[in-house]
Amino acid sequence: MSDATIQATADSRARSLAGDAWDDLRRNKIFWVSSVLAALILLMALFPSLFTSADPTDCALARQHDGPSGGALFGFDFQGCDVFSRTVHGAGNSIEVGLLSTLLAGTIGLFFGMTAGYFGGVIDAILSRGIDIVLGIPVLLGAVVLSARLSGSGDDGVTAVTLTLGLLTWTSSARVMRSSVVAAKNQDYVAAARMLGASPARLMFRHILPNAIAPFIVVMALLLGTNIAAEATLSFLGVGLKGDAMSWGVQIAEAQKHARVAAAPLIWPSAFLAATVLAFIMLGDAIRDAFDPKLR
Amino acid sequence: MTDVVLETRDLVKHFKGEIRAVDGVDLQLRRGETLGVVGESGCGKSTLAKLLVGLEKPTSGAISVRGQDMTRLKGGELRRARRNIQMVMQDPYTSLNPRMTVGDIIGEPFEIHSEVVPKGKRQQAVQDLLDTVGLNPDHINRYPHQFSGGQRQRIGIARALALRPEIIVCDEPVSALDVSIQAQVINLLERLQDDFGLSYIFIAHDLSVVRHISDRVAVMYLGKIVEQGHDVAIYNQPTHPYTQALLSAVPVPDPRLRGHRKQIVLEGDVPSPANPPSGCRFRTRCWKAQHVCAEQEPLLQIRERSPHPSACHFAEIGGVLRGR
Amino acid sequence: GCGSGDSEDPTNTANTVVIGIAEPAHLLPTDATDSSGAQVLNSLFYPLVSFDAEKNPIEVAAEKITVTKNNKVWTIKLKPGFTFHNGEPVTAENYIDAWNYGAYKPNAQSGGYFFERIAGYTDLNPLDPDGAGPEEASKPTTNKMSGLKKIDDLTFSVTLSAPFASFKSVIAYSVFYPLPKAAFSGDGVLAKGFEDNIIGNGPFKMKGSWQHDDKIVVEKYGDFKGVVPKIDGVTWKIYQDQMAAYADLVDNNLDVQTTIPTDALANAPADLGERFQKSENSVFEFIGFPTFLDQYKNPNVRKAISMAINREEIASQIFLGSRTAAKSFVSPVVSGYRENSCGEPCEYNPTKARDLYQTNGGPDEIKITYNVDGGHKSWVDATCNQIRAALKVNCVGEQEPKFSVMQEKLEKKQDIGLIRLGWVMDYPLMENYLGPLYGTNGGSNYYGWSNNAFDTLVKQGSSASTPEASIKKWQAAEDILAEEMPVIPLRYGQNVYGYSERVTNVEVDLFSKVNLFEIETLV
Amino acid sequence: MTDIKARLDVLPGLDPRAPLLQVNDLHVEFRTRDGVAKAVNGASFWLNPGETLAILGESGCGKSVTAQAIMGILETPPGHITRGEVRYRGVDLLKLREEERRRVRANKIAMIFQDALSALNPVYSVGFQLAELFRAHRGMSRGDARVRAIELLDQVRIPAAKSRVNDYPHQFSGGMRQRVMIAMALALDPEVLIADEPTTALDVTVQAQIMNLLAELQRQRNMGLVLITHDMGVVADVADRISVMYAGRVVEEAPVYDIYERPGHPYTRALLESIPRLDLKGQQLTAIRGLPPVLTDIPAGCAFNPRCGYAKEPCRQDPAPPAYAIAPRRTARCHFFREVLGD
Amino acid sequence: MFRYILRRLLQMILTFFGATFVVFALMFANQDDPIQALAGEKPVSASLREALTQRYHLDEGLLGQYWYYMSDLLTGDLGESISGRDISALLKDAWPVTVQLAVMALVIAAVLAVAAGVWSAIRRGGLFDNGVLAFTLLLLALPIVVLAPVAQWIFSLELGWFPATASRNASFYALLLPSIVLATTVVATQLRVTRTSVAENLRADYVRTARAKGLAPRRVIWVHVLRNSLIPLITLIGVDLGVLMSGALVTEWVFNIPGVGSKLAQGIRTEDGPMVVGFVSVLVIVFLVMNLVVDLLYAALDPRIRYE
Ligand SMILES: Nc1ncnc2c1ncn2[C@@H]1O[C@H](COP(=O)(O)OP(=O)(O)OP(=O)(O)O)[C@@H](O)[C@H]1O
Ligand SMILES: Nc1ncnc2c1ncn2[C@@H]1O[C@H](COP(=O)(O)OP(=O)(O)OP(=O)(O)O)[C@@H](O)[C@H]1O
Ligand SMILES: [Mg+2]
Ligand SMILES: [Mg+2]
Repeated sequence: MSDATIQATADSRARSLAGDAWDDLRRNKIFWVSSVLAALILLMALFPSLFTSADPTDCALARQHDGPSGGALFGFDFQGCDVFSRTVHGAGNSIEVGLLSTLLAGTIGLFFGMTAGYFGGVIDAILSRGIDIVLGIPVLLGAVVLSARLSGSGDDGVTAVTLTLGLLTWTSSARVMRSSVVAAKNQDYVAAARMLGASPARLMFRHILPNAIAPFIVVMALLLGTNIAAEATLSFLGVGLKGDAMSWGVQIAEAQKHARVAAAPLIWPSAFLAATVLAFIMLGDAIRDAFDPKLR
Repeated sequence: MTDVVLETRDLVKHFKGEIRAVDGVDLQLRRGETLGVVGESGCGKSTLAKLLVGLEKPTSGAISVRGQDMTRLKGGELRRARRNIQMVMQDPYTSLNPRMTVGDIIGEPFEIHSEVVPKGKRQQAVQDLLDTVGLNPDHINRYPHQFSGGQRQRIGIARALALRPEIIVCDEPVSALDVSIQAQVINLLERLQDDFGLSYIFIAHDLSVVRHISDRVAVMYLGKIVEQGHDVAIYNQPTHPYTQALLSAVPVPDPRLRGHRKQIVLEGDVPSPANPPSGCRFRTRCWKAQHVCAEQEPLLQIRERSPHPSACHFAEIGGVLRGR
Repeated sequence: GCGSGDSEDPTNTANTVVIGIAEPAHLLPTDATDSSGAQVLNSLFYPLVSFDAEKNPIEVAAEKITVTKNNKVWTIKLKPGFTFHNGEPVTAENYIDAWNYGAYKPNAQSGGYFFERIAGYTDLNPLDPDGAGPEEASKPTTNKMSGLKKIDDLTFSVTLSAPFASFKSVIAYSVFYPLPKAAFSGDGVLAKGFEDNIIGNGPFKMKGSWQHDDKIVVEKYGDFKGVVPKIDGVTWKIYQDQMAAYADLVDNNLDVQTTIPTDALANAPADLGERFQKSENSVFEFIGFPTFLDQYKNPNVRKAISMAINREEIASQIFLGSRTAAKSFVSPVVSGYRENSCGEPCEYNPTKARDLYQTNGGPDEIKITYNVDGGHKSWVDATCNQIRAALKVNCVGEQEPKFSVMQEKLEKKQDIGLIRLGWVMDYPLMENYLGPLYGTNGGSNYYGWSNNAFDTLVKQGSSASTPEASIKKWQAAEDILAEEMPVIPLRYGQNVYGYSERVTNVEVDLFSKVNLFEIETLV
Repeated sequence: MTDIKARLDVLPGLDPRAPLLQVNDLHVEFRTRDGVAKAVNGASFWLNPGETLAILGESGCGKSVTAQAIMGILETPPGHITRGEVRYRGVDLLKLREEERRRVRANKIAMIFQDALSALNPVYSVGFQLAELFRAHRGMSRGDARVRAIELLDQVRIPAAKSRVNDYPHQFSGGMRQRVMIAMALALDPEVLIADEPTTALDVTVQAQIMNLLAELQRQRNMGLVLITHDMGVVADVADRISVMYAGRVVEEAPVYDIYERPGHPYTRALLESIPRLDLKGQQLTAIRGLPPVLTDIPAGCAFNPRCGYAKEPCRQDPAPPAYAIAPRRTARCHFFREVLGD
Repeated sequence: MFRYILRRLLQMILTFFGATFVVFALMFANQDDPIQALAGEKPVSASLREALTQRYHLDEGLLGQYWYYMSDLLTGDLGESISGRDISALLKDAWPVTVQLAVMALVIAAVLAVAAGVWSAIRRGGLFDNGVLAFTLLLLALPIVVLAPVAQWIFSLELGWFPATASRNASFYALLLPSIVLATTVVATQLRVTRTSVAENLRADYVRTARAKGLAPRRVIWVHVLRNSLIPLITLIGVDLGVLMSGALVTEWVFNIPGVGSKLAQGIRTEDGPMVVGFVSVLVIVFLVMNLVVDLLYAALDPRIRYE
């Protein structure tokens, strides 16, 4: 069989937007760079011992703020713990908090934004005012309540922080989503699909959503970063992770106190955080572009 | 009459309570027939089309498709009924989802009405449709922006055809196309009509195209039909002043006639549909207007000097100069 | 903004100083139990007694304080000629009214418990018989304590419900300040707005009202008859957070910060140089054992854990020398303190600790619970790291959001682990470090330790005829603690304070208060 | 008038005797991820003052792109002008600095866009968008510019212009929006007006008004008009000469009478045959068979050869047919123009 | 339009009650022992505990407490915080400085977001764009707990450009550094949203028209593109203002600003239901008004949007 026929058969098989997007992504360098970065970070979150053999809990005040030595690439922190090892072991909780809370916030924001934008009228009014109510709840209050309620059930703070951020930070994404859905739903192609007898779910998910989601993706990628960092602020306020749970946020909140004496323990977890956010922002941009056939 | 597939009675659509986009339209469409609709831009043609296919809810009046009152149907019944009446939208580009491949766009009707074509045969069906409308079946994986205007228009037609409806409402399907593609599309529509016994409502600005394709023509002005009749009657013996003005303005593709045509130039602006003139709506721009026109609304009916229905108190066959 | 406070930049006004505090919870003396409130009151009021260098009470506003043989009836004679800032003369009634107001239950004064030694206190504070149960507490029958009697305009007597030899030290505390007649709008009813415009009998008077969350400005009271301070006024500048105060101190916007936060200590010597100082205070920090739990019932386990902790290392590395290692159960600031009364169990000895721990079967995991809002994480983590290294068992710092949650868990005798605790004395007596903390009914005995012999000794000490005799008994009680180790003494606090280039002669006393009579400006 | 206008007249190399507008061998390509789309492949035409040149051609053959290239508003990237020149009175605009180029726009050469709905900024009143021109190019005051804007709206027959000048585009009907666009293009008295399908989507009465208006203004100002359109009727009505484009090339150029009489290129001929005619009612229209070329892969030789009835071997080979002068002022790019003319 | 505003105002009342109830319920859920919380680590005598419990109805259930609160509120009395201060006085003290701080921060963030967002949208993928991205990442990676003290240290103490702290009556200048710090919490998102939206609008047809009109590139961007791109930014700003008011906690601490954030935190810490609800009530009103303003701004920016 010649190349040409293979080409022809391959070409005539129906492809979908997702498939095309994937084809496109596969050829996108930025996509690969960012996903390799993201994969590394995920791997680090799941299997920290692949990256370091040093015990993050092996700390001695005698080594306080010592410089890099041996296995301790980034030196030691205030407690005399290995900064590198703690950064690697902290990835798990940070990524968990960041990803899950963003996922939760994204889901809620998507649902509220889409429903409010699509149905409009009374439903829109109710949901929009609901957003206002949620906006009125101070994040600290949510964190305090959840961390107190959940600490009974043996939570080391990860669930509480995740839930707090997930439940309280979706409002801007909901509003952004709502306005782009409103814009998309008045398009002719939506009317065309309705004319064919498409169900509301179909209109929403096949037609409106793909065309309205781009700004939402931008907001989400940033929310991931903001939420990972927010964990640091919550830890600083004492409603973050508990006990000896490790995370970049805890590290940053601790290290900032001694920043003027030793900057390395602050810089490294921050750098990892920045790399994570960068990976997801680039990933978000690449995916968004891939799903825009006009850019192809 | 059994062969009437579509009928409206006193169809009215008001936007926001005041804009009278469609204001009392009665029309009938028979099986295998093409009804051309012409009129000034903004007179309510697209709104009428949307009402017919159920994209807008009428403020009042009835639409029946094969005796079934569309305005009363709900949910699943309505969706099934909709299969029978489809539309080709005015703007081919905006009516195609930019994030779907052409295959998905044309295949969507099959997915919605999954009983029409079994799953395994859908791709074939889509390719057949592409072939029918004269597009390369290999192009199913392309996106709308990769096609030319005429091709996009044909994608819209293929989608409308997918469910084998009896009626297709075409809202200016050829206005953005060059003449040769326009010719292709019209040929296609006519062939499909012959093959499948389709009925068309054909909305267009280009009167020569309307004349070519239509069996009957309705002329709209400001939400109302002002004149209706067979194509020959309308084109050769228009009795409503607006129709006469409209026809006089048609450019003729023959440079030799330049400057030899008598054009009726309509003075004044189109009145706002939010605040239409009393009585006859055309009277503000009509050279024949009299007192009675402001007081009494002329009905669309056969008149003394008009062998076909015309909504003018002074309807008469005028000597409009026609080319060729 | 408007008003006088706005136009005037306190730092530029000659001969006044700016001292940083937190927002006081209250300024009414009987309600002001926090250190910020006490600081401000210290400038507005003149106490009956204060302490000399040996921590012995000496009369100040009082001319003479005498007591009956049985240590029960105390007679207080005031110095004549003193007036409140509104001109009212200070009389015995001003004390009686103020104290009665403070003790009366419906007034809900947080310092009310200080009066509980005075006869008649219980009449003003009938207790709900069934606690949280459905029965309502009976209403107080009177709002006057029977133990307070006016003798003449400048003399009154205080009858205690039980003998107490050191009562004179107690009344140095700020809840025992007098209030002028103007404070009350009726019998026992506080005048509206008085708290924001306190009228005292001290060297300074309020200038304008209390500007909540912002500042309290006081200026010299011209008619003051006591020792006259060298400065003309104080601006008590209120900070939400002590790090902000520190920044202002470095920036010379603040003249005195009495407690430099730990996070700034590393830089303070460099930032402030000579103006960074230390002095002793009464803070005592320790870890309590939940003695109701089986695994901590054995005193040897408790000693083993104590020996695993290197107090000096933490004091120098974590607290950067702002604390000192504690090896006794009372603070060095009280008389009767003995160095290292704890003995070997308070010496760092990891090998011995491990042996002792293993032979006595200590638990596999040690938790140290602390309230997260108090900035304890660093030292708890360090302590745990030491314990982990020494005992080879896991040790984690367990956070609770608030102190009250820890309390609640202790009350319910839940598995809470070791708890971090601290103590600041109310008056400079050894007893203040013993009774409340380890007495069977001690107000701060959260860990349920109880020892009859100890209780008796403390009580005997309190009712002994002379302070020396008291101390003997109390030291005996302390020895029992060393034997039993219900808590692990960790550290004594120090005032680590700093001041600006504008001031000199800055002293900070045992109670972390700036000595306003000594401080001077350089302008 | 003002110094800006004055400065324009001293453009280096300005030659009052040269043709008003001359496009020579223009090439434009779009560099996309799918390859290079050659939208314009050597288009050439010229325009004299007071003349109307109609550009005809299949949709997608590069008419709008050519217009944009002349205006210098091609989106770069992806669009690139790779070769050719655009001379305004002898001055090659492509070689001017952007600053000078900008002053030519609207002042000398103005354009009416294909889609008036999206070509007007939805968030500014039409008055603002008109007045902006006078304020930016003539340095007029706000009030003066507004007065001029109202005059212009009057001129393009917007009724009650004074009261509508503050309305927003969406408050105008399609025809009115199109007229606003025209007003905008005419505002600074340009010497060349490029009208890209100015009347598509308008009904014939409005179309007639607009075409009359344009003709009148053209007469008054001796303005050159490039009219891009699909409507053969309109072309027959107003054009002096016609350029027919196919796949980015001008395949035939001739005075209007000649073309309608005797087309010289098979494509032109096919176009004319596609027009619906009364006598053909009930019959199929003659459409051109086959598909327009894919721009990333234009056939070798004459781009029209796969769809052409006359095509023979030479048509399928490069180079493409040259512009044969088939009559005075008339060219066609077809090797077999004689046969075509003769038929 | 008028009826629309009226309707929104009516919705506001309901929302107000909803929000106060939700927050009240949360505070109630958070309530362990407000009396102890107030006293810190000091022991609370039984007598004091009883007296305070009665005074603040702490022994009532959620609905009971809410009822007391609301019935006071409806008579115009915001009540007393558990620490004994008049809540209306607390609000009066804390709000002005917070509003000033938040508005300044918002203006700074928006100006920066627009300037940098527009510029990097024009030069997509260029040096400036990547620089802005790096800057964004830096802001994201340095949470406010790091940024605020570091900024204070560098700009106030080391360089001496700004006063180290502000206060309730701080001048515009003294609030400048705190508001810049606060602005960093929202600027990253605003910036990237602006960038996306501008990049999209740059491709619009009317931009081509504007260029064809011979307008200067600057005018094309700032007049024609920007206004069309502002809607998503405005959406965010509506949300952000509130976030800046209630979330300024760390900034307020570091710069010693006795504003809403620190008061809220204090109320939450001390389980002071009435005080927190008092602050949140005002906050919710601010939100509601702000979102109404945002919706009206939509209409002002885009004449196609009409409310009826
Ligand atoms: N959703 C709507 N809301 C308000 N008014 C509307 C709406 N849709 C259409 N209109 C108005 O109704 C009238 C008829 O519009 P319609 O689109 O039906 O005209 P048309 O005849 O199709 O015009 P054209 O030839 O320009 O397409 C117009 O005045 C229009 O402004
Ligand atoms: N931004 C772009 N990117 C890629 N290709 C483009 C772009 N703009 C235009 N093209 C291609 O250039 C070719 C010429 O487009 P142009 O708009 O000039 O056609 P036209 O002759 O004006 O057609 P119509 O009559 O439909 O308006 C088209 O095939 C189009 O696909
Ligand atoms: Mg229409
Ligand atoms: Mg075009």
